[in-house]
Amino acid sequence: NTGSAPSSGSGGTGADASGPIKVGVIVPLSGPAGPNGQDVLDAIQVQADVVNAEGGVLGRQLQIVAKDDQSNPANGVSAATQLASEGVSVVMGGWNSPVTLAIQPVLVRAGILNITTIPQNATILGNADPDAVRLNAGNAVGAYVAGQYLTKNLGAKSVGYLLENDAYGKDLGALLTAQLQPAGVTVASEQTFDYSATDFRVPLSNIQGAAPQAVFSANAAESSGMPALAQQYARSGIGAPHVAALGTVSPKVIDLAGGAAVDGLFSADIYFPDVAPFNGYPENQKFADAFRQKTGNPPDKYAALGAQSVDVWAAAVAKAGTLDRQPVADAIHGQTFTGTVMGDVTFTDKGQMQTKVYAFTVVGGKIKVLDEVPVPDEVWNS
Amino acid sequence: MSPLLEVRDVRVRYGHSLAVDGVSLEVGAGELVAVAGANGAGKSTLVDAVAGWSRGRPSVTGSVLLGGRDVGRLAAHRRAGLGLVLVPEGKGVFDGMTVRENLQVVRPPRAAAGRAYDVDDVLDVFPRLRERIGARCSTLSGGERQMVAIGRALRAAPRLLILDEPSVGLAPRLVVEVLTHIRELVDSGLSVLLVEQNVRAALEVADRLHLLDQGRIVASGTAARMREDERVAQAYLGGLGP
Amino acid sequence: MTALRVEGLSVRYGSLQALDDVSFAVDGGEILGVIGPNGAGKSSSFAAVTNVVRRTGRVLLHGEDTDEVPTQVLARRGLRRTFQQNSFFGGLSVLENAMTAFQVERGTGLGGAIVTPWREARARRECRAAAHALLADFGIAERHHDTRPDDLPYGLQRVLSVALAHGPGASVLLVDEPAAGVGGDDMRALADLLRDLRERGVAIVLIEHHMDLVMEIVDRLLVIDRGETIAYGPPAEVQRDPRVLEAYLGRTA
Amino acid sequence: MTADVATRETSAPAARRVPTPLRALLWVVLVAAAYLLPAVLGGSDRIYATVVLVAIFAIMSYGVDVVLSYLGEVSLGHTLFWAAGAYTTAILAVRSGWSPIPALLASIVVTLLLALLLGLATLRTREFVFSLVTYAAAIIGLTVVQNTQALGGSDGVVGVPLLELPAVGGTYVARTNAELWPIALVCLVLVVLLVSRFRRSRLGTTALMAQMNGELSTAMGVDVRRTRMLVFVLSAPITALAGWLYAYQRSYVSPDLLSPTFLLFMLTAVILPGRRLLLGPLVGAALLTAQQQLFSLGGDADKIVLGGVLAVVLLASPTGLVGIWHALVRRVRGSRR
Amino acid sequence: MILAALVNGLALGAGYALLAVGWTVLLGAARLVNFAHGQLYMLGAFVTWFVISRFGWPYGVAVPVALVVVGVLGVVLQLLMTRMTLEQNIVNLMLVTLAFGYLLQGGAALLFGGDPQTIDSPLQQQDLALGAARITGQDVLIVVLALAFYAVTFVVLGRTDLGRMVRGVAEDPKLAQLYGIDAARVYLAVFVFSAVCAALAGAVVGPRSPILTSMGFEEVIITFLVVVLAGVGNLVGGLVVAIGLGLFTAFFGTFFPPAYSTAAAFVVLLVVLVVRPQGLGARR
Ligand SMILES: Nc1ncnc2c1ncn2[C@@H]1O[C@H](COP(=O)(O)OP(=O)(O)OP(=O)(O)O)[C@@H](O)[C@H]1O
Ligand SMILES: Nc1ncnc2c1ncn2[C@@H]1O[C@H](COP(=O)(O)OP(=O)(O)OP(=O)(O)O)[C@@H](O)[C@H]1O
Ligand SMILES: [Mg+2]
Ligand SMILES: [Mg+2]
Repeated sequence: NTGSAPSSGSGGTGADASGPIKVGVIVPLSGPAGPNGQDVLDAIQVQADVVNAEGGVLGRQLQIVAKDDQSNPANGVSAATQLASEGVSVVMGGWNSPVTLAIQPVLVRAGILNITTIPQNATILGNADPDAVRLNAGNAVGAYVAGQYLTKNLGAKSVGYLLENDAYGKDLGALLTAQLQPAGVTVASEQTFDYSATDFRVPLSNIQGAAPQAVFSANAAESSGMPALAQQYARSGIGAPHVAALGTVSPKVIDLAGGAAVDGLFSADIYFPDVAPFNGYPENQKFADAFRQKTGNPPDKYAALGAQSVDVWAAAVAKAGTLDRQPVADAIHGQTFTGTVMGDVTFTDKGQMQTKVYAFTVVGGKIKVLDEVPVPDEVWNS
Repeated sequence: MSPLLEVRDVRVRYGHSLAVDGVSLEVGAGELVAVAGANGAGKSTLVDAVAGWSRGRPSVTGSVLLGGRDVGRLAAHRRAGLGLVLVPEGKGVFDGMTVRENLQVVRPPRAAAGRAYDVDDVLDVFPRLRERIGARCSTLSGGERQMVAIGRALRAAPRLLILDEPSVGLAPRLVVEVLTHIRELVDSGLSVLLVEQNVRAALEVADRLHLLDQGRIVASGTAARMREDERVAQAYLGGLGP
Repeated sequence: MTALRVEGLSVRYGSLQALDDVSFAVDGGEILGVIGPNGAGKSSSFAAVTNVVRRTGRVLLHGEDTDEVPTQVLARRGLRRTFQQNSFFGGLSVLENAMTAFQVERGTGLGGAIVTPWREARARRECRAAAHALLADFGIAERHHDTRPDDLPYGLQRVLSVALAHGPGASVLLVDEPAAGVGGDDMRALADLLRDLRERGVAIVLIEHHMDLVMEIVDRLLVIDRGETIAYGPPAEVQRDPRVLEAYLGRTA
Repeated sequence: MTADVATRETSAPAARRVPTPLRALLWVVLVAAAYLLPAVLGGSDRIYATVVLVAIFAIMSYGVDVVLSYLGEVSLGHTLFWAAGAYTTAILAVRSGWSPIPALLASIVVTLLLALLLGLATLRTREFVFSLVTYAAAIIGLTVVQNTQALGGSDGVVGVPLLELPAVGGTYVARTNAELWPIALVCLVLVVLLVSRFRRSRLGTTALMAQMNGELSTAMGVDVRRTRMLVFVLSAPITALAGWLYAYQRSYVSPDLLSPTFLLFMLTAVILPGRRLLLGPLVGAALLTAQQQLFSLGGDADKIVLGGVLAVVLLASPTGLVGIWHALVRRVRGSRR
Repeated sequence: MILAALVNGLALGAGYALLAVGWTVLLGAARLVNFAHGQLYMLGAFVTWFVISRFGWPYGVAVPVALVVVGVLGVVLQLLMTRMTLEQNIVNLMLVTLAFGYLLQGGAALLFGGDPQTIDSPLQQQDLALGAARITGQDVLIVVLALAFYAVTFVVLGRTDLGRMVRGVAEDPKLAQLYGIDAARVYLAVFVFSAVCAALAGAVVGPRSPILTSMGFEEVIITFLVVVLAGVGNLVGGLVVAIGLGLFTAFFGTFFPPAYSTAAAFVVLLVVLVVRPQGLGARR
């Protein structure tokens, strides 16, 4: 009795089998996260060109179709519907988790594979989308790394928390505490703030009051909140070392925070363009050069993940020999990929990409990579 | 010498209805000219047009000369600045302000303008206001508001004072007092254009009177002559009804 | 039983005693005039009787005590008033203004409007008719029906406010200076109007400064000065009262 | 009559002369046409998604319209009711497996309570104070939702099931937007009906009176506060209904429901076409949604477009698009003479 | 601890105050809710940044430039709105300013790009330690400016003819004309003043943290709070409430999760307005 049958079939069959393969990208291209989204998009485009130059996928060229989600779920959904109706074979990208969570059902209904490039929220895997693929390291890893560093390297006995007051921050806090308690480390003070906060004088003076031996911060607002936090922390006169959560300190953050002003800040990440071992991977060099050519800047972690999503998907399609959602997903889950932009990576059965994680600190306003922090499989799997 | 105010062939339209239909009149220096007429005759519309002011959206044609200068194109506040001061019909005060503030808010008089009253002079004219000087006008009685409105106009140092039915809402005794006082002002050199329903009272004080009907002047003349005029007589001077 | 009986009515605004122990009564088919200098407390007495300001003293409407009865309820019980400053529903045409007077009572509730649209339509037609009747009754011509009240000639505006106040039929009508700014024929018409309402048995309290009008139509006269009663009785007597002459009329009257 | 009142500054006199039976027929035709529209436009999922969203957003806006047009107050708090409807539905459906109809009833109850509270809070406030207090409520709502894990926190609630309604032969399941369309359309029609009846009811009239002149309407027997309260409370469930639909359509609710985006949408949808028009909010919602879904130029450009259009229209004619329309009509008529 | 909270509160509050002063006057005088206020604030900050980074002019010069630019913008906006303001069509005014906000934000995003920027003010680098508490020279500047602006505005509005005119126009623009007042010009003056205040707030508060073209929303919220709590058009109240709000945020954050302080402040607002719809400082 309804108007018409479901219009959107599976992504692969949706498009005509001869022309270019449409690759959908959903990232914020406006608003505060706009520039980040643009970076990711550029990286994806660059890598797609690389792939195309090498003959494309299944003998067909890749064609990137990008949509702006304006960092809000509603627009994300309409972007997804739009891409579905344009017959894309896969959707990659994403910046903040709610958007990804919102587009998952749409893409599942439309039968299109979704590769989550940046968001790392726990509920992305194994919920609305059984075939979800997530590249960025999640909170479990972040907490583990931070825990290791605080206890092993810094040997802190009491830690202060500065947490974003949302799923990301609270999650991270809880997981970290679960690590520290057994090691006999106490949480001296836990301060929470809004994602949009840029003035941290109040939580900082509270931390100062509690006088912990080290401070852990989780602030994902890299365009304003995190730089402000790093800077204000550095000037707050709190002696304790500041350990920022995995992936929250990009070169951009350091610049905004005033470069050398935040020397001594600790953090960890999964990619550095021209540091061993990454500068040893040919794919990475190829990508990094192309990216520099296009944008004039070295790629950062987000860019690398963007390229990585293309890399992984292309490889998976080649392996599966089809564009259809299920086989391609199966070709990723639990599989290992060699010679990607990020070197050799393995995916857990749930679809989480495992990579190497390196701790680093800021010296003279530049990132100085310290040693790798090995992360056991069960952490990646959790 | 040319009269202080000269109104030539003023027409005022509200949409399609013609409220004032080609009125011309003059007010000489030190003269009190009254305009009377039935409700809806167009008195307020006329004087509003002279002051370049209206709450509605009328379209005005014709010319208004103040001391020989054409002010017809000027905005209301400019005309006020030149001493052409109107006390409109009905609400003529700022409810939110105290009596004193209402008397103070007026623009400082221009050189061109006439004698300026200070606040105390006004209070001498309306003693009742002394007691209420600090009160918000929203709390004033109808008559008290009227007093404030007139008082404020005097403060503006008018050369020509236009009063649109100043006696409305005033107690009979006060009506007489106010009109008498206005007469005194006129005798001391002020020029006044007075719109008044209460023709009997008006004729007591006016030099000349124009009778307005349906936007046209139907009769004009000196107060003395108009008292005789039977149109005026039967329209206004007789008591009420049968 | 007296339509409206007021005993020892007092109102104060902060330090100002606007009304002090004023009593009066008015019956159906009667007009009580209220006069007094500006600021004497006349309008305040209306505000007090209709429970708009807090007051002391008793007010009996058809023998029932009206303490604590909110204004709008009093209005529905037939105690209605006009305002000294013209007051209308500016956005509505004259006719629509008149209609509201009836729709408050006879309009269809939301439920009714949904389940029985035809009833709603009928009620609306009735209100429309009633409004036409009301306006005709008060001599507001058809051609004015579609104009906005503010665009009416001032005289008609006063008449319209009385019409709105009377609406579906007030039993006690408080009229505040209806003749203010009204003259000549319109004044005469107004006088007839009030007389006519009196004939119909409405109890009218009339505040007015136009002595011609007052002396001509009122049955009794109450004079207030500075919140206190200074005279109460037949017009002729009151008019001769020296205090009234001094306080209100002035020598000229 | 109130309808005339309601549409006075806007509707052309011609609109009124249509006899009632004919008008009823007109409506039927209109609805039928609306139902077939997406199929005519090609019937792609994207088209259906768009029309469904138009319906949902229109319903959402009607809630604001009732308050804005009849109380003359700008409510900045209706996102609260919109979110309340969606969240109640989502949480009950996901966590407690409630079916749509009970979930809808629950949503309505919840919003009624919220509206009652907010109504009491704003009982004595007017104009911008009213706006700001309602806005305060929305902000509080946002913060609470964002920070309460029980409500899904900043992630919101994932995995809202498909909308299933009992139908003649078993149940009707809305798997796609195409299958959701009839339901959305029915809801929209019902809401429009409700609003049109409200306009002609006593409540509609008294609300208008209270808006235009409180003192006078009191003197004429209107209980101003009660009226304001009733209208405000009535408006809430309308917006909540939209929230209910949206929860199923998006199958995911998150704090973004309380973001200014939707707030601005509601207001613009009501104001842009012109206030006190029965179909105004629908037209507004259609215009805005079409622009965003079909002709989007990306976030920043969209902002400029939306802002520009709104500003130009309002500055050109205080009564919105309809004012411009009538001006044009008059122009044309004039030139014909 | 307490001292720190006091100092922090003062520093925050002064910022709010500076943000709100223009709005208070505008709302009191023109009964105009300017939803674009936040965007004017944003522009104040960005123009300052632009002048510094593009022409390399010092901060001290960049700020006045920003004020002028935004002031001119204010003139344009108000001229567009004049008729609407004279007719006191409050609902439409809200919507139009909202639209302006949109335009400004979108325009700024295209003009300055979406990247976060930092305004480097020399004062931002100076640290002063008061016992446990620390404040920057910038904070001091903000406090001083806030107090100065309130003092001046207060005197002008309360004591001068201009002030009375403004209030007269606020109440009845048409009538004001008969008092010899040019309502349109008064509106213009007031609007430009408030625009400049917003810009100034942006220019001096901006250096505290990275600035984005998308900012401004939070700022409007805070301004709402201050202005409404203070009672529409009440200046002294505005200052008191703004500082009070700063202290509230600081102290609340000291004892509860700072994340909830905005919400808490709004709860206070709700309660106050339920009890006193006219706000705290309103004349009875
Ligand atoms: N704003 C307006 N819009 C349309 N018509 C108007 C407006 N104001 C007045 N009129 C019409 O213009 C005519 C003259 O009105 P006006 O108020 O000038 O008469 P008036 O002599 O002042 O009456 P009154 O003595 O009652 O004040 C009336 O017919 C009235 O209907
Ligand atoms: N709401 C109020 N607050 C304070 N004072 C008030 C209020 N209303 C009236 N007053 C004062 O009370 C006194 C009586 O006012 P009221 O309006 O009753 O006078 P009135 O007899 O109607 O005078 P008029 O004939 O001029 O209308 C006046 O001095 C007035 O200033
Ligand atoms: Mg008149
Ligand atoms: Mg009175």
